[in-house]
Amino acid sequence: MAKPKVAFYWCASCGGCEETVVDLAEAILDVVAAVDIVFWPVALDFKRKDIEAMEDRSIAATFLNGAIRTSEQEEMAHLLRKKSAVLVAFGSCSHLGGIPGLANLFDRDHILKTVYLDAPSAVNPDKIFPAQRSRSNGNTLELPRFQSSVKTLDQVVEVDYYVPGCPPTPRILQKAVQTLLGTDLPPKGTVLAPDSALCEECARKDSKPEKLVIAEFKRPQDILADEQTCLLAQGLVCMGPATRAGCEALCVNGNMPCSGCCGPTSRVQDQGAKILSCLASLIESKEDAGIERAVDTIPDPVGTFYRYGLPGSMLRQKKLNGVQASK
Amino acid sequence: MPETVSPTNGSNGSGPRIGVYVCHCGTNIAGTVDVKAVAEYAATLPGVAVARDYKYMCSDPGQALIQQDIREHALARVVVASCSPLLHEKTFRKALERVGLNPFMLQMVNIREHDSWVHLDGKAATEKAKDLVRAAVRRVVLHKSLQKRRVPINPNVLIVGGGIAGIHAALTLADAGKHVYMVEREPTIGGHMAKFDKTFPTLDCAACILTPKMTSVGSNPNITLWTYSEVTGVSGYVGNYRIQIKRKPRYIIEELCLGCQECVTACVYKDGKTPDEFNLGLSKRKPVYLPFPQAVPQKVVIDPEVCIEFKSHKCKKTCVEACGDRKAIDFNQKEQIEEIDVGTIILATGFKSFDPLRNPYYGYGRFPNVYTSLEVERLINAAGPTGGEIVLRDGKKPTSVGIIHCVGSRDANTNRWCSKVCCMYSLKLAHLMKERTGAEVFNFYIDMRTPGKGYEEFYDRLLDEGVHFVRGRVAEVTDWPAHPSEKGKLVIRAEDTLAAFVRRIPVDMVVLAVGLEPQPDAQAVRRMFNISCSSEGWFLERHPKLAPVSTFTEGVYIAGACQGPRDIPDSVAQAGAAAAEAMALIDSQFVELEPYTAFITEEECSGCKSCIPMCPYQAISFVPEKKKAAINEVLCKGCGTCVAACPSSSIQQNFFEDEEIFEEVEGLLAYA
Amino acid sequence: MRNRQLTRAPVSAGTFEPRIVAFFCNWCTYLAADLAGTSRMKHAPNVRVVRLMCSGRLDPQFVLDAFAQGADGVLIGGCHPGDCHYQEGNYKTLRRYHLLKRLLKQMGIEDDRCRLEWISAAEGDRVRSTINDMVERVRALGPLHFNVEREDHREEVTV
Amino acid sequence: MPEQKEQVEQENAIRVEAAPVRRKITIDPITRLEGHGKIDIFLDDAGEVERAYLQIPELRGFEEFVKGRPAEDMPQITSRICGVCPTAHHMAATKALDRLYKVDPPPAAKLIRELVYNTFMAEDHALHFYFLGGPDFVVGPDAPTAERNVLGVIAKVGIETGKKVIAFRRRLRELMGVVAGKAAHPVFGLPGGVAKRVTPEVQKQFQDAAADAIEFAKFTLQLFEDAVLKNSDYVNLILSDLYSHRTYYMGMVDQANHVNFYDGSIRVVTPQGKEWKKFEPEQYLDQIAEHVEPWSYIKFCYLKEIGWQGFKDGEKSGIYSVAPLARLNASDGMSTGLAQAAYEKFFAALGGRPVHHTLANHWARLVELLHACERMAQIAADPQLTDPHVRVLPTETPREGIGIIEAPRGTLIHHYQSDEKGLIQKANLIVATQNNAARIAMSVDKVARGLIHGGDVPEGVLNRVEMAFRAYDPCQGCATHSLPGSMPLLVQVRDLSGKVTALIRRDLDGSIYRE
Repeated sequence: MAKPKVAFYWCASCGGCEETVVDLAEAILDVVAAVDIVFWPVALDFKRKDIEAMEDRSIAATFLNGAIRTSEQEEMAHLLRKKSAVLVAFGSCSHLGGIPGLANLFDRDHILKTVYLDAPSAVNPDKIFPAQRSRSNGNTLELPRFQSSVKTLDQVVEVDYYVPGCPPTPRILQKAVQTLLGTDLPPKGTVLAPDSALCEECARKDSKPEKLVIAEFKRPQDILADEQTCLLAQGLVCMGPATRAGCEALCVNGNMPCSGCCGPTSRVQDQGAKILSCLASLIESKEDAGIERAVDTIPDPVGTFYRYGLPGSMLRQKKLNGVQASK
Repeated sequence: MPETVSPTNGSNGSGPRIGVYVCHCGTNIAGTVDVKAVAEYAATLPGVAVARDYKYMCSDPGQALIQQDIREHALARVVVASCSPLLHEKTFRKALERVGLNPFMLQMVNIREHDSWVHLDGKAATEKAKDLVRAAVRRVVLHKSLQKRRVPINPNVLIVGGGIAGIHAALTLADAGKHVYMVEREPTIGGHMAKFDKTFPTLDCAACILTPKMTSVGSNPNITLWTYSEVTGVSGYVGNYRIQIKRKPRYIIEELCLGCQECVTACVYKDGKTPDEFNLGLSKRKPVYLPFPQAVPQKVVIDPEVCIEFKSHKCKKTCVEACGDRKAIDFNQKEQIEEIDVGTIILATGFKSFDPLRNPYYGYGRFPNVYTSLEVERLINAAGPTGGEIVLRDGKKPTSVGIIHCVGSRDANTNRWCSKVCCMYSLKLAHLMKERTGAEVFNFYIDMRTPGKGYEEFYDRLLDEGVHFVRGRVAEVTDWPAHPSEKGKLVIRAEDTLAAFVRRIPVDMVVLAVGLEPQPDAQAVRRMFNISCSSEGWFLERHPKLAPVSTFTEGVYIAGACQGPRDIPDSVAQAGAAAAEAMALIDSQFVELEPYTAFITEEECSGCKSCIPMCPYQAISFVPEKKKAAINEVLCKGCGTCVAACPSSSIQQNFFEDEEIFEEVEGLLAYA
Repeated sequence: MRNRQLTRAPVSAGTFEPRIVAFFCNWCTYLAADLAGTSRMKHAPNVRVVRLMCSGRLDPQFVLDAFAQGADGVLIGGCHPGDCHYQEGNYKTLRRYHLLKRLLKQMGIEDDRCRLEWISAAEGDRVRSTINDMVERVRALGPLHFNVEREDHREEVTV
Repeated sequence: MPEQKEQVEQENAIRVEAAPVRRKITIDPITRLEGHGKIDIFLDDAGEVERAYLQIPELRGFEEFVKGRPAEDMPQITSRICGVCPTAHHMAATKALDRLYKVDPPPAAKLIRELVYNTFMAEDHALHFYFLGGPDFVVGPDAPTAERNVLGVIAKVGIETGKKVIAFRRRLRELMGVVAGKAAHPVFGLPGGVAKRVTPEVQKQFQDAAADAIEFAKFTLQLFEDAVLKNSDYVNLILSDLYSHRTYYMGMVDQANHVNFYDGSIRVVTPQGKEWKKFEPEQYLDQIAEHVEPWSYIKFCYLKEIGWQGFKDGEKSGIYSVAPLARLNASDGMSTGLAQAAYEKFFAALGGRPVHHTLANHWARLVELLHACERMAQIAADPQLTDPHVRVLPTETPREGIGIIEAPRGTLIHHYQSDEKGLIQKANLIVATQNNAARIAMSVDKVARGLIHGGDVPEGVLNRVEMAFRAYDPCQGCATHSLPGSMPLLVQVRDLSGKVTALIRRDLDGSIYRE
């Protein structure tokens, strides 16, 4: 019997998810033994024509990492969806939009201006911008269009499973692969990681007081965080309570708060709203002024609560007057 | 015959079959909302098997209609679009229950109070109704079978306030064999009524009808009477309230005091130097005193503010001698805290009379012969400071009296409301004063308000008796004579709006018919008992017509003037009603609590403890063995604050689960 | 996590009528709205009320969902400070509201589109004035249309 | 944005003129490179290469969306520019934060940072040699494509060696994780130090690992010697003029002008190898400028004083190069013994400093691999490493900070300005591959000109062209902070109307298919 075909593909990502595959280390040899990798652009050569030539759903599973920002990426997503029996959103970017998703707070034109005109090191007297079509001594060159917002994979095509994390830890990936190679598949839409929050597996869980009250929040550089005590109890904004477990609290073990890369648990629709509700409820003051002072100590709620998930959040993107449809 | 919209996609739909019922409520809804259009629209919604509109859904035939459909169309969910759920949710839930459908498979849509009654534009109101119905249809699909929680009811009742309302309620309950705790902050019960001489319109003697009731309160084995005491804490829930009561020291051991008052006679003070509260300062009392002869309990009180022993510890303590081996006096008595469990509570905390100093132009406090109506009640009272002699402060009998109505009532500058009793008691006082002094009595009124059995007749009688009535609001009371004949008199200036000219009427005595106000501490009290107040500060009833003595807090009832200006008959009637409500609850033995409690799905809980500080009732605890949170359903009151705080949505609230609310919100906004 | 489908705003040429979702506490503001009804206090028909047992139940997700699904404004009604039927729920609401407002600001949602009011069961008139005032403010802001995706996606997503 | 408009109108204007009939070859994309690249080769009527372009077709705009974020989040946010060299971005950002908050980390903190950093350099260089660039030599430039990958390398050097390679990386990355929280996207960098101390146990683990790492590095250099230097074809290939450019070279050095990855001054040498400039990170804006071309999202760096003369090499052109070869060229040696020996052997074998042969990067990279391992050993041996005092709390108001680091792929610059609350107002990022961008573009053009004649595209040309820049180990992901993606390797020869006149396809089994 033929080995199941597996594909890895990347859209808008940093390549960190690919590193995870490499970080499977010895285990990668087992994976290679168990499956037939039909393509993997970072490490193997492949071509789109081969994929197009394949039977629909003939790829057992495609692990697609990276968010969607160009129509080219959307096309690939649709193609791979068509050819794959199972499509897995692999890593925070395809799962929730990822850190590049923070670009949804800005519009495309300002990004171009900032990069090519306002950068202090840029020398651009003629105000040249990369263009979809341009001419260079008589030759026409083309670039793909850089769309005005970042989308998650499931906002573009149907997704069967999600593997969370930025990047997913090798352990998470390995378990996910095992699950998918197994006989009884979890229900469609399942995130292949534990379905409780990070505190569940956090080594510092016991050190959190039952009745925590917060007068003001601290930023990591403001305090010398104790290496044993719950970071939230030390006033740091830790996303752990609103973030899916599975990473074994790596960041907390590094003595830094969880920043939420694994996204919310299955019952939660909007990770940011949930941690907001949880943290604000702990504020001490009952007066507007006092509450405002406490709130001031979280200077960037969106960047903090949606670090990895803005495109996948309920609001998805900032309302930009003019850019958002108003016709 | 109700119009039917033929069964629709609901039948072929896979989800539960839904019935939608749109109520006309006569013209209350149908007059503004196109109910037929709403029903027809509902019929097109996914899952809806049948949609109807009907004149009165809450009527028996209306309910029968629903029940019939449940059977015939195998409905699993019901949406009723009618009035506020607070009015008829119970009704329709029962209707479902009777045909074997779980009552919580119902969702009500408020298209009357929130729609037809508040919008003029029928089109907009109809659209709104459609949106609300759509939301309910989407929400109701997710409803789950829930069971109400039954908790036993403690049969004891707490009654706060020992005025006529409290007294009547207490006796009614006690006679029915319920145990009553009555808490009164004054040293005696009796309230305002005890200060009156006669009661309108029958003019029977207040003491004669009140005193027997007071004594039976004192003697009834089913009543624990705590005077000179205040409720300081309330916790728990309907059927199971825990109450803390502070008993102020009266420095008399109540069990030992016989009320013989020998200590009072024996007191080193030959006569009283302290203004007598019961007589509103019209007489003086000693440091040790009995508030008034018929006081219940018949126990004296020592006022530490003025008692020499407390000031200097050098008193001869003649009182102790007088008390002798009864040893009822205890200068070291301390404040005590009693804690009791009751199932129901009746608040009968009464009113405060308006302070006329707020209307300086009537001269109260400046002119000795300007009195409040209550002071006059004492002057007239045979047991009062003057033994019922109506004399001015200089001892003279008044030859002319002016009674000013609506002092602190119907007045934009003080209280807007009509105090309801002033007209009648002014007539009563006018009659009594004319009868006892033969003085000329002038009533200055805005409108005479005499609704009630025998009231208008009483007014007529006074007209015959030659009491003068001047229709007009009094501008001022002055002692500045404009004419020799006014010398040494108080001049009342008022526009006679019937004769249409300004009159100056010189009198010897001015009586201010002061209005009724909420008790100054009404806000604090209602917070303690977790009920609401109207904007004026009166305790708010659950429904002005259908539940006038109930409040929004189950098991807490209100009676008498704490709910609004009342006269004695009304207060007594209300007290009876409150007692009956309490009894109905007690005799049902169990209360059913809404099942809106929060619950944790254990395997989903990460044990982050975020929920624990959310609960004001300590219903959530952290289970160390499991390292997870747990909710005590009995303690949970179902506010849902912990649900909103749970960062992994592992806590949900029955009937208000996240998904149910999401569906409702999205249903409201889904574009038709 | 379910990927909620966005409902598309109708391309209505008509005049703009604000769509406001309200979350009212069962013990105060909801009753006040009932009282406004029984007292026939007419007000703007743009508000749709969702009943909660306590404003403390208000999960910020509900507010975001309302905006994401096309609401032009969100009104929250709770008991006056100190009057919470459940002792402290409204303080939790107040704290969440303050942080939520910061977040909404960053997401480009104008201040007037989200509002918290303390309205007791007796303040029917307050319901009327609050609703009328808010409807006018939101009307002045125009449609939010948060549920409509950015232009070029609508043009370009054709695969 | 008005500028954009002009751009479009310009295009339209140009498009109206009749385009001369030329042909165009597209290599899209270049595989085995982190990030996205695309080559367009234009042939004139005679079928000779008129001009070849390397295009970087994407952009993410980190400089924009970091605005408003708290400065302390930069090390974690900017590490997402590239998941292959996250530690480089993390560290550059962290160093910038030291300056931004005006705090000097305690000695132990500096040691911990440099220890993690060298560990990272070692594992990343190994990744490139065995997984990305190495196959060209280990397996061979003309070997079937399907074999020219990590699995091919394993096949060639034997499964045991393969496992050794994998084990080496795993061990180093796990150790990094212990100290930095995560190996992929670390979290330990904070202004004024690091988040966590190093325990004696961990120190011991590093000591052991470093010792083995040095052995592994030596083994790898040996492998290179056996597989490459002993093969005259390969040597000739390396030395061939096709893969040479005479440009300036840039790299970070310590006081002794020895290569330093973590800290030091920036040194620039002329095409003759003479020191031309030595400057401090704070002065980078006076020295480095970026040029914009409409046909690529990448910005091309050049030496500001010399200026932009187009894609030309030589002393008159401001174009310079970074990464391993450039670092060796720009330094006077290595600070560690074994690496110093390898350094000398390198230049001796290739005819002295500077070496202009692009393909020599692979060798230079291995010299650096050895150095990184030796530095690991040195630092791991330092008793101060376990001092619990690893952070100084900032007291100054944050304003502006610049952090420079030598990433595996070259000099990396992070520059931030913040408000008094420490929220980022402005960010400028100059990434390793940008410094090389111009030279890479030239390499591609040169190789294409050299290999394609008469419109004929000989077999293997594709990989040869790719090799021209794969040697730089360019991370286009970094270079445009762009969204990487990949497409099949396919050459299409078509006229400007877009009509395909010829097609060459490389199949997975390496066979070439033409139409």
